[in-house]
Amino acid sequence: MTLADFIVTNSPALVVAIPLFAAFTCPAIGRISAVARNLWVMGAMVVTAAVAFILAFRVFSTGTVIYVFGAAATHLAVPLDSGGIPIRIIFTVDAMSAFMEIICAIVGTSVLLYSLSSESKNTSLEGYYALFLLMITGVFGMVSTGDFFNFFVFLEILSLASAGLIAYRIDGGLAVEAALKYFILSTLGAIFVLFAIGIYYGQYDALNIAMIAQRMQFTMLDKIALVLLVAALAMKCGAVPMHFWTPDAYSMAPSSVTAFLVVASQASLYGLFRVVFTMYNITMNCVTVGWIIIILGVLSMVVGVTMAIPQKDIKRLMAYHAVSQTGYMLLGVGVGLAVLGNATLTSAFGFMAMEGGIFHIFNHAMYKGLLFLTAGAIFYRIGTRDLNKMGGLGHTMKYTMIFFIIGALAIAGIPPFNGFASKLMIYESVYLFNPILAIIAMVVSILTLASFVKVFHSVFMGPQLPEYADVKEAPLPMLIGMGILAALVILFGLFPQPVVDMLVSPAAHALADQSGYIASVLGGT
Amino acid sequence: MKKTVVLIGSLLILSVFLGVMALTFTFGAPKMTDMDDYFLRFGQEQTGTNNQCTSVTFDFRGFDTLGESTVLFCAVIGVALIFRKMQAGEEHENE
Amino acid sequence: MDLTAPVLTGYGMWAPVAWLAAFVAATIVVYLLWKTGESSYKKGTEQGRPYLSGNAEPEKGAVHIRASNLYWGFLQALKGYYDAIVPLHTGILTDYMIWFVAVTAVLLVIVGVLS
Amino acid sequence: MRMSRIVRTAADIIYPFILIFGLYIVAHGHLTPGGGFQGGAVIATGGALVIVAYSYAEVREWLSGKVLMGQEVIGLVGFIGVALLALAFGQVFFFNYLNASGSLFGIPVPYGINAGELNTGGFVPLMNFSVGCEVWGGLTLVILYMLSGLEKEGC
Amino acid sequence: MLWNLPFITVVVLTIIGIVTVLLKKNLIKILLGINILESAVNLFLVSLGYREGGVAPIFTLAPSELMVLPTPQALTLTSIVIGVATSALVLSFAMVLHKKYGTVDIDKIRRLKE
Repeated sequence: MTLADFIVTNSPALVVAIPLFAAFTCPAIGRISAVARNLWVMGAMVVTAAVAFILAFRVFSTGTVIYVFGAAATHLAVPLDSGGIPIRIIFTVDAMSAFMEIICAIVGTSVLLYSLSSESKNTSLEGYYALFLLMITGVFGMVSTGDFFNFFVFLEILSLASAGLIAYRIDGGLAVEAALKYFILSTLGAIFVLFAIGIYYGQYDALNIAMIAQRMQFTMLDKIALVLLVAALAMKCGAVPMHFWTPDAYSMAPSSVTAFLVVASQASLYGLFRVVFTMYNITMNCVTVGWIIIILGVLSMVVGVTMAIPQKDIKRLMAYHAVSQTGYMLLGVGVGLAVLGNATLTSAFGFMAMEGGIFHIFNHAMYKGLLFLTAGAIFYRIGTRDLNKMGGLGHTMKYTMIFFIIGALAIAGIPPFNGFASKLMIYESVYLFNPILAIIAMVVSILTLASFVKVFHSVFMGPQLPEYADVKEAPLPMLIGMGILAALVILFGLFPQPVVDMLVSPAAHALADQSGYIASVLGGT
Repeated sequence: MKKTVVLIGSLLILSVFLGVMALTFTFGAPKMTDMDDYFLRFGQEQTGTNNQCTSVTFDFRGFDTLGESTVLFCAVIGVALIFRKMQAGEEHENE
Repeated sequence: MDLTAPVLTGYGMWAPVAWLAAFVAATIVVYLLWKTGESSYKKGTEQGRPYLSGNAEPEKGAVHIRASNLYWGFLQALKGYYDAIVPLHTGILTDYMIWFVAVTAVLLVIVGVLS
Repeated sequence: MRMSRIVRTAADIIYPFILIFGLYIVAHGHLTPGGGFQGGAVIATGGALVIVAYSYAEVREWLSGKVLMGQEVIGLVGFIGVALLALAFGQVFFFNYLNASGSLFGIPVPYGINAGELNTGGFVPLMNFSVGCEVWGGLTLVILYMLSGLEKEGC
Repeated sequence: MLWNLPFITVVVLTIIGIVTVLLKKNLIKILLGINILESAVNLFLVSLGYREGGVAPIFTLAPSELMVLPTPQALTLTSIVIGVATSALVLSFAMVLHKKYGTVDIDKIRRLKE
């Protein structure tokens, strides 16, 4: 068996195993030298991203890929003597998972490249990189696992690694306070998730998502489990009114970590969609749950953007915008869920809404990561996050300003950047569903533009202030990390249709197609 | 005041629904046991361990155990980062 | 695969490349119109300097408008809303957890009883 | 501060037994109740006993964090390495390639109640040992780091 | 109802844990509440797997062939270790906060707000 076959066959396992192994050995490698550690971490990240792309290509070309851990063959989900039940942990990578893995690979690579120089002056960096790789592992595992308890384990890995990294700069206790709030809330959410897992296990004696979905009857216990999961995962992805940890954690974490925390919160969003779409598809009352998600999304949009406008701290402002953008995804996919039971409405605008929401996940990861990285570059150079103290940086940090303009126009939904395409899909499909929601979404987009005009003016515009006369441009690796994301923002803004055809539409169909998911694991049903 | 009302109300609702959950399950008689019967019947031959808990933990669901050790590793590294000896000026993102 | 195919949103369409071409064309037209006007601007004369009704020009740092001075009117117009929404973000962890548990309870009622 | 001579002597005497007991639990994880985590936790408890009996400063003289971190890394790398070896053998990740192979831990076990044979279990005993090593190092390391934080706090 | 006593205990423990988490102001007590919640979940999982008259699923000199379900015990093992890791991290956070802020009262740890 050649190496290529080996990698292609075992890609679902390698995409988790490589960063795990690199993270485990990182403290030992860090003893040797800093250069060896950086090369080791960066090489592991690049290899992981390559394997993830191979896996995604395989999924998008040949359909859902399953990987059974410890079985005699990788695709032997159901042992012959087991009477048609899956007994082992199964990775089920369908188009939606591959979509999320592409996001995680791109953002992880560019953010790690950025942090090579932005964190270069700190102590015990091997722990930092180990936790960073463990975050990446957690996201990969969450989006590609097909086993619910395994999902919980990766959720906990993600929570602990994120908490440790948020508290990385003690910062007089502020960072530790933010990490504490994030971590206790996510522990509470994880306990709820474990309760739901116990309920499923007690009813159906199954932990596999496909098996639970096949045996789902939507009894009272299933309703309780659904509520626990929806509340916990919506809290993890920062939906109003459970968003309070978001500004604290995003503003106090190191900027590279913050840019990846966006992807981490979207992994919980993926979990939410996976639960409502794959486990309870139309067995539940789609309209009620869809409206719950829509209301959460609208609240997130409005409260997030209105709280962002009076902020004084640049990263806190961007964190509130992250809350507001999460609302768009919840709105789009919630509309798709609310009309799931109705075939005509689904074909009329339901799929378009879902595609808009899923495409917005991709775009949001790109431009929000870019904005956080630019904020980090500014903070790295001038040492303050207070907008009132900034001004006139456009004279010295020209590339950072250009990247910031790209990100700001993209998040505000200005053509021809990628934010506009997904927001347009959301507006028009949601308008057919309920005009008021579409109008709210447009108003929120306008407020986003206003808020970023404020940031742009107060940071880059104006005369060169005397205290920042000798500020230099950000170092090259940071610029490269930002440049990758900025190039993707422009690229997906200019050519949205191929992306929608190749990535987004298969993801939406895979999400809505419950029987296909079950059949891919349990065989033809 | 408002906070206590919200608190008591939500606690009552939670206890009611959890009580429904507690009374729906019947202790000592699981509804479906096919997966665990498979473990008990074939676990010895397939993993060679008498202790079926260990066979489930390390063989059938070994990947969970790897994640669990990873969680412990995360905690250790996190504690090490918290209590590390920081050099001057490291506490801010500023160069 | 056609790279420049428009996104059909079921209601309209969005073709970024065509939009960009139109944008560039409009820019060229505007530039030509602007070129046709004759320029009466003379460098280094009084025209270059700002006229602050006879007052002396303040130095650079003073003219920069700080961030908190922006959108003052917006915040004043929505004062009631902000007075309601900002105090909710008390930095107390207990309140955050109460919000979480309360939302869970409300969703339990909505999903468990009403549907 | 260090405790009295009685406590220190008792800790010295008890620690080897705790060690042996923990190693027993780890080694028989696939036959009797217990396993890597339980045994590692037991051994870490013995370490905590020694750290409490002697003072932190005294313990840091013989025991450095590097050793324990290396121990934990060795345990984790052994765990994932045992699992990755299956890929090297052309099998699936986490495939129990040692079971019923006749080699180490390779005696096949038929279904039914038996007296228990230590040389069975495939790679499960190896994983037990590596996990025990990791938990031993990790929990002791957590205690040491917390004590170092207390030292810096000066209380 | 006596045969459902473990599940009722789970509910009681859960309510106790949530009340502890939401009403106590001391960070250490909040952590204890979270630990109570975790033990409630563990008890829930284990009691889900109990089979009437079953013995522990270990074939070494087992008294009978009727055994309880092994999976919940594996899940409980995992969640116990995760709980240990959680406690360690939160305790170290509490120590650092006590060093920096001089308090572990959750009402006073509120420098990040609005």
